[in-house]
Amino acid sequence: ASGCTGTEQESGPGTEGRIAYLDYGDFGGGSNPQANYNPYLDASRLGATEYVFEQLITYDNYGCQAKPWLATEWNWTDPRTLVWKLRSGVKWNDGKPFSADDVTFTFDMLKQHKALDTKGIWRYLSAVEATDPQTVTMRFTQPGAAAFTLFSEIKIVPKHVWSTVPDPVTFPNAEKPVGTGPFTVKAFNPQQLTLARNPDYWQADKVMVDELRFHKADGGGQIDQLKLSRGEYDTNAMFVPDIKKAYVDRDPEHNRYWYPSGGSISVYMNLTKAPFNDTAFRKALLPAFNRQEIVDKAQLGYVKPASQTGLVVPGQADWLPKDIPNQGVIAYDQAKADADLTAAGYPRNGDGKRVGKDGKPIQFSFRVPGSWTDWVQAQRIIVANLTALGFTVRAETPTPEAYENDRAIGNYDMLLGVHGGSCNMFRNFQEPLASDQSAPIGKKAVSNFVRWNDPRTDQLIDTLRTATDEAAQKAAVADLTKVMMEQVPMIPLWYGAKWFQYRTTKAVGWPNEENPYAAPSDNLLIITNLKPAGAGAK
Amino acid sequence: MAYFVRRFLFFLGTLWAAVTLNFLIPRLQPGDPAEAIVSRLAGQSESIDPAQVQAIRVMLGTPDGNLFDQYVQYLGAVLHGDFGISYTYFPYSVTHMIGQALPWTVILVGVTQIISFVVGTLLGTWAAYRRNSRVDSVITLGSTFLGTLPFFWLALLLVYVFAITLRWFPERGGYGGGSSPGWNWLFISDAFQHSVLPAVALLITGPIGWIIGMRNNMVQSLGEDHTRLAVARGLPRRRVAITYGARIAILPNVTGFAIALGGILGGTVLVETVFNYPGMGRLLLESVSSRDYPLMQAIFLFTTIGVLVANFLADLLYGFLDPRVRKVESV
Amino acid sequence: MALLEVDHLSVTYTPRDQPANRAVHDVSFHISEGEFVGLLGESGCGKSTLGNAVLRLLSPPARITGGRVTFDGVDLTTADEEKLRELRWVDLSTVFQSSMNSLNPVIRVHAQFADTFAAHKVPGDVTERATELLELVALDRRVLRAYPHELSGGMKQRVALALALALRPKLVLLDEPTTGLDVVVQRGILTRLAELRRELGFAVLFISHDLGTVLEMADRVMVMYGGEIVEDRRAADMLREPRHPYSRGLLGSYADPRLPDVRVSYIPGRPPDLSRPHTGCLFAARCPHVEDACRTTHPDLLPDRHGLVRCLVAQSDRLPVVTLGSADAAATLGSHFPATGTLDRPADAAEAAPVLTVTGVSKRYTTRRGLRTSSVEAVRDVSFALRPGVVTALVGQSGSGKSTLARIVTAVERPTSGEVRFTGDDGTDVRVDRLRGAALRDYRRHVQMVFQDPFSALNSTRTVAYALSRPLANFAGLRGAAARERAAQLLESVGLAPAGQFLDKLPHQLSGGQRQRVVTARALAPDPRVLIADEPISMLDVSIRAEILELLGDLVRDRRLAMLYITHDLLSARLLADEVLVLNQGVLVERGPTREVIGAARDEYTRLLLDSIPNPFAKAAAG
Amino acid sequence: MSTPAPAVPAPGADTEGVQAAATAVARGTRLPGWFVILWRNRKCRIGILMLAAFVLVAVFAPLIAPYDPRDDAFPTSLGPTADHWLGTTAQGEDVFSQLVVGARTSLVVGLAAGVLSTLIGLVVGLTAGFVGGWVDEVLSFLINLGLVVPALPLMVTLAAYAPVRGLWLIIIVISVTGWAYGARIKRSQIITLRTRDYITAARFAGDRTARIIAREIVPNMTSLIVVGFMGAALGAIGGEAGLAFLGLGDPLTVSWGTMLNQASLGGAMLTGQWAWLIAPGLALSLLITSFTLINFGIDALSNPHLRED
Ligand SMILES: Nc1ncnc2c1ncn2[C@@H]1O[C@H](COP(=O)(O)OP(=O)(O)OP(=O)(O)O)[C@@H](O)[C@H]1O
Ligand SMILES: Nc1ncnc2c1ncn2[C@@H]1O[C@H](COP(=O)(O)OP(=O)(O)OP(=O)(O)O)[C@@H](O)[C@H]1O
Ligand SMILES: [Mg+2]
Ligand SMILES: [Mg+2]
Repeated sequence: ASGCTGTEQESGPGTEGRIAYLDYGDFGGGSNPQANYNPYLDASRLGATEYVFEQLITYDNYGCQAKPWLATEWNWTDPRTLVWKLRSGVKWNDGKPFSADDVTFTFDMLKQHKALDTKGIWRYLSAVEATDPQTVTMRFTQPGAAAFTLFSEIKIVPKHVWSTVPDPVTFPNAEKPVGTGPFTVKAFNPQQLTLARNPDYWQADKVMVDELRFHKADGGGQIDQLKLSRGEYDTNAMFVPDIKKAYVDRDPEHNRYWYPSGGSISVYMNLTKAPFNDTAFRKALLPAFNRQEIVDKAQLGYVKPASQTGLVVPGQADWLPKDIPNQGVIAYDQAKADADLTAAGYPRNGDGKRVGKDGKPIQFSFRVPGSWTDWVQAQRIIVANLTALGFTVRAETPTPEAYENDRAIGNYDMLLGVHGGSCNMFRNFQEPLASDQSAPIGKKAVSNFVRWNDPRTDQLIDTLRTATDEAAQKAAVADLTKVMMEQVPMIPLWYGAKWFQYRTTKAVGWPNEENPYAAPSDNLLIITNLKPAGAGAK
Repeated sequence: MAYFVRRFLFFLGTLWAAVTLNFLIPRLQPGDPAEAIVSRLAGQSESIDPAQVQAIRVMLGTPDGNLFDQYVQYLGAVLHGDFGISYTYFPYSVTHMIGQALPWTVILVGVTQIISFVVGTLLGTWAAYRRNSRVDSVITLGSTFLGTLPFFWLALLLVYVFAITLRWFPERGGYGGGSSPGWNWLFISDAFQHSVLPAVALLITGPIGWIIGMRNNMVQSLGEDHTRLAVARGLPRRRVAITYGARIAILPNVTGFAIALGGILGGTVLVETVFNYPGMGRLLLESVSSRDYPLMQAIFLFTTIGVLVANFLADLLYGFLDPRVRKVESV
Repeated sequence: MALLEVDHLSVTYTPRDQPANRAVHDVSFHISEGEFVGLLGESGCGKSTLGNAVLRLLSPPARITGGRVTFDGVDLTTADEEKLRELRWVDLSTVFQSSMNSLNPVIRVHAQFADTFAAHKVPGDVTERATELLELVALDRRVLRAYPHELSGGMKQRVALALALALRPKLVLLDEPTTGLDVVVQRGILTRLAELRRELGFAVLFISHDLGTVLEMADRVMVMYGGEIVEDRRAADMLREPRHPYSRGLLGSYADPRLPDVRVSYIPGRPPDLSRPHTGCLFAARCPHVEDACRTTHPDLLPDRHGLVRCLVAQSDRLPVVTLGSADAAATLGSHFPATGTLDRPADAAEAAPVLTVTGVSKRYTTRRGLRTSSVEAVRDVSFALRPGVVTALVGQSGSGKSTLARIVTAVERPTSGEVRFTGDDGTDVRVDRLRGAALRDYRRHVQMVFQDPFSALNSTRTVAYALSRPLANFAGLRGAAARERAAQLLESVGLAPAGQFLDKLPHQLSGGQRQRVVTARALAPDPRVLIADEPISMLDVSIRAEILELLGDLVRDRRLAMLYITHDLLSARLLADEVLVLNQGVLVERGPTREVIGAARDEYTRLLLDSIPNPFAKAAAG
Repeated sequence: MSTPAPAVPAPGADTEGVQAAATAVARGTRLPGWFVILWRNRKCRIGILMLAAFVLVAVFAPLIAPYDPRDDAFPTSLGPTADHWLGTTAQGEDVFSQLVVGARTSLVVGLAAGVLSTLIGLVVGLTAGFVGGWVDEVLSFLINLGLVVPALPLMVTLAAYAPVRGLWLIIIVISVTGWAYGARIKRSQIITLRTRDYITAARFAGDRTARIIAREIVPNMTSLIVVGFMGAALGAIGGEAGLAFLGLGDPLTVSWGTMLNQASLGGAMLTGQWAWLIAPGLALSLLITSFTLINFGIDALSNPHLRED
């Protein structure tokens, strides 16, 4: 299962003033990737699917703006009905026209094969119909606003190819995958994946790159870092220690990076255990953590301290109630934490140990996966912060698997968890806080690992799920941020970073802090925004 | 006859136990493959999408029945050589994945093992032949130092010096992005270039065991009476060293070598990891870390059978090479 | 000119951690063409070292520190490797002491012949020549295709001999070529060797500590002591009248068991430590004829009555005259004791009730070799009884089942059929072959074993006191100081006095004879009623043998032990035992009072055993 | 005719000779005999000196290390300077202090895992070899299984079970996966030992099996046990580093393996921090070399041919 030999092209201007090729980083598929362009096999598909297949809309995942893509318009005719107007003139890269049949076929296929419905869209949908060749009507089982962002992630596949496939679940789509996207697969071997520009692409004029070359990486190890620093990648997305020295300084004019914030990384406390079940206790802990030190030391300053609201600031600042000071980012104040704890009924004893309501010193464990070194680093700071307050904390470092398992079944005292950060506000709050995502201790919770169980929160989340208008959504989010601030189901510390490095020697127009038109992972948006470097480049 | 039947039954028994362990070990590990896959995709700083986990769970299918039923099924499948579909490389079959990785490992590790053995044996022979001379000291001390270098570290340095700084060799992978696997010259020379550094790392650390073993055995056999008698018989020195020293000294090493060859099926995890070499070791590490049960089981099974068969053959081989044990029951 | 001339040769071992050891000191002798010279001496006196020096086969830390070896006009001490290589085997070949191990184990016999021929560019068909050579030593040509391990010890020895003669050398150096071999087999090889020498006419330097053999075979005998040659004399003269007290001592420990009156003697004491400087005669400390001058003046090897001797007393003719081989010979030499057979047996011994009765015992071993299983009937329907105060000797050639019987009697192994009964003091009767667990331990309180090999019977990591304390603790309940005191008594009872000196020693700090005594003392510790001694002296030097035998004899009589004495050495059986059982291939072929069996054997096999004993005296008497 | 113990030139074959020689050697000195033999061997002497140096460093680590190895108050990713001889890590920890303290970890792991796996191997090997019969069959079966079951997944599994990935876990994991080889060798050794006369003699003296094993047999296997221990310790030290390098170690302990892992993750190559990358590897290699050199001497203990005169 391999493509034909890719010819090595000399760098230099491509045809018609386009960039001949760009070197990209990893293309997924594990350490020994196999040709697999089935866009629904998340575990094993190759990165090429991002460029070969397209979806109805794309999202600017930074600014959380939906952009028309294969659909030019959409309309909620009622909270349970969504009507899509499809773009005309779009062709599959085998020359066949794209139509509403393809869309209904795709969604029906996902309905039939639960294994392919990786976004869980059929949790919401009840039917998808092609009203005419350019119109698709979708019906939802309940108000469907919360599902909208998911459409930006569901790739549309051609009916004329996939309807002949006996089992789309085991279909690797290895030979000449047919899609509507800007690129086609040119060559593949497990070391390199080469994509060629699709000249018949519906917005071909915007694609200024003739070829994308993806290179098998060693998972962000030293070699890749070195190659990056030597300018062998035009863009990559990996962790680089000391990026300024190691990358930017090597070619300050061209080497850039931008690390927008992702989800919040928070202290999860087991809310079924004392003293974590005491709101006053949790609230008193808010200023206990030195978020800035974690950011600087453990995260090398690449990220920002997280807001207690659960939102990602400043990206999602619009959603914040105005009365929250400092956007909800809580400053480190050990003295205040000390005083608050004492006030909450957790004084220090004669040895300086903090005691619980039962008068015994408070002891608990704090875990992070041992192989995640930056978290281990953060763990040291967190444990030091807590120890300074008189707690006896055992630092534990299990394997990631054991960690995740224990977290899911609630077998822990305190550990770290990730939540939020997406453009789907419903998911951002529902996953960590909704009681239906929880489970009794000993059973696996879906995502509410702290086991937050609060009717009001559930109600707010429900509002968020059903509200199609923005005002109502904002009101619900504002109330949810209050829950976060007042009741402290968890304590966000810092934002995970979305790694993104790029070079402007060949191409310009990458998203960055000044021009954050897309998140680094919004491949289609970026590729249609790149321009050859230098105005005069032929 | 009874003896051989018993040895063979013993062999089968070990095989069965190993196969069973291979079934149990992955299942004793905590964690669910679907979650493992999703969290690997998501990375450590992103939240996990429960829907995705659910879908993947459906894709992988829930195993039928209880552990015992699964076990019976597993045994049946193993007997048919059907190892199922890999989780990480879905929908590719385990057999396909192993088929891809095996040649790399077998060639890289096999060739370096053979070279290590040959070089080690020759150097060991030379050292024993020139015992207590400068040659001896250089060989034993030098190989001791080189042989004890942690080879993942050595590999890193090699990469840094010869691939990154000097750019003499590619820094990783089994072959370049420009060639495609096949029996063509371009690919073979490309693959060869890629194999140089890992091979060097293995070759620097490989021969020490053979050198020391050979030297010590040979010093011993050179001190035996039959060697002294050979000298008394006026045989040329070289002939004495070879037929009376090396010929006997090599015997214990041959068994060790056979077993080492059996072990190559498992690849070398560390070297393959450092060099991103597409062999069995990396496949194993990946399957373990992503809870790819079918793949893991199959790789365990391969390595286990490799070692077992090599052990068995080594016994037979030893009996063949060393006339002394042909009649004697092995321990 | 003599074929081999050794001139003031000295060899020193200089190990890095030990003091230098002058193993061979100022040795001179010569061997003429066709001459058969024997080299005699106790273990460790430097015989092999001398042999290796002659062959230039010494390996570090040994070094020739003086003198010269000239062979056929060539100075071997200075010859270069290539010259030596040409000479070796063509003119000068050897059979090693450990000839059991001197064949390359991984190549066939044929290849070892081929090797030899190739090394010296001998043309012709290897197989043919090798077959001829094997025929010389009475081996079948099939042996050529065998690997060494497929041959028996005797066959290997004969192959080594054939190999040594392959290039028709002028001198063959034989270093104890028959040690470890069965008496009967040994006899065969030596007879063949004598014939070959007559046919081929090569000279032989024959090294051995078995003086019966040496004296019987050699034209001339040299006796070594402490790295020096102390006497050099024609064999016949040596037999008639050895002139060095040491030679006399050696010969005194030897006698023909068939004679009606057998007496032996032994030389007390141990050989000198060659790493220390000595003034005077090295033998002075052990010599019964020592004079003051001996302690200060080192004697030279001087001509004396058609030979050479290194003894001041002999040189000044003050040595008493004796004739060996007669009963009174031993009288003048050190300690001595007569054979039991010559003593009056305690009247009641024969009638005393047996303590141990063996009835119709058989033992079958099943062995597996590759695919085949074969079974050996090691012991067949053997019956006998042991009585208090009586020594019963069990003799037979190697593999005849002696040790198997010992193991059955001591309940280490169970017989396939038959029974072993033990009668306790109180008259209780035990079926030994059914014992296990505590009962077995209890049985061993009464039946103990003296092991054949004193080197392996003592744990080298444990002191003498520990070894002795175990049976005391287990059987007598003695611990601590009490056990130590009893251990000391035991040591003294076996003649290791003062005991304090030995208690805290490790086995390697003891001589073979001392170890054997410790082993004996341990066997005596539980105060057993039956003692099984499995070849307790076969590993020892002649002079110590006699000492141990005397000790065992005394014990039996003093403690009224019942003893089974296992041996293939008829002389010792003759000395120690009251009655003899002869075992041939597991079957008892003859039994009776010692003197009757040995003096007038009825069974053919017993006679074969007797004939295998070298008998220099017969030769001396004849010519 | 010796039965083959594959790949291993029957260490400890001539134990009795050794003891004799050893004591003979030591006569006149107050040092134990085995030590004198070891010391006499030049390679071994170098090894002993090197190991002693490491031990000293490990013992006095807190005094030698200029800083707390986890103190990250320094500038990050420094090259060697006067204050930080080997520079600082990407987190701003002093590399030299980590190197010094890491010696401790490696030695502790080596010692503990060496002792543990030697013990397991000894107990299993001794029991199998001495008791024989079906016990032997069962234990041999276990030993064979231990030899063929892939160690890495077993390690991962074991590591996955424990909530804390402490040093002890690593030690136990390494021991549990590494005992089989030693057990096998000890078993064949004991099979040759158990038929010695002095064992039978001990039975005649009324001793019980356990005592015979402990008092008569084990002392005769010392050199084999020591060789086995050295081998196991050596494997454990390398194993810990390898595990740590793969990210399977205990991230909270400072060891050379975790240092290498962190140097690798922390971009030591990228920032050109040679010292950070080379020092732990070299230290590891020197420590292992010292063990290997000492092993030469131990081989000589059990094999007189290897004693260099
Ligand atoms: N390798 C050695 N290192 C030190 N001393 C040795 C060595 N080999 C032999 N010796 C010593 O040299 C002396 C002579 O030994 P040699 O082997 O020649 O005796 P031997 O007369 O042949 O004895 P045996 O009858 O037991 O064979 C002995 O005292 C012995 O301890
Ligand atoms: N454990 C055993 N298994 C198989 N055969 C054995 C065993 N022990 C002894 N035999 C065989 O039984 C026969 C008698 O052996 P045994 O050891 O009793 O002879 P021996 O008279 O003591 O000989 P030696 O004088 O050589 O000590 C021999 O053929 C021997 O090969
Ligand atoms: Mg000798
Ligand atoms: Mg016997």
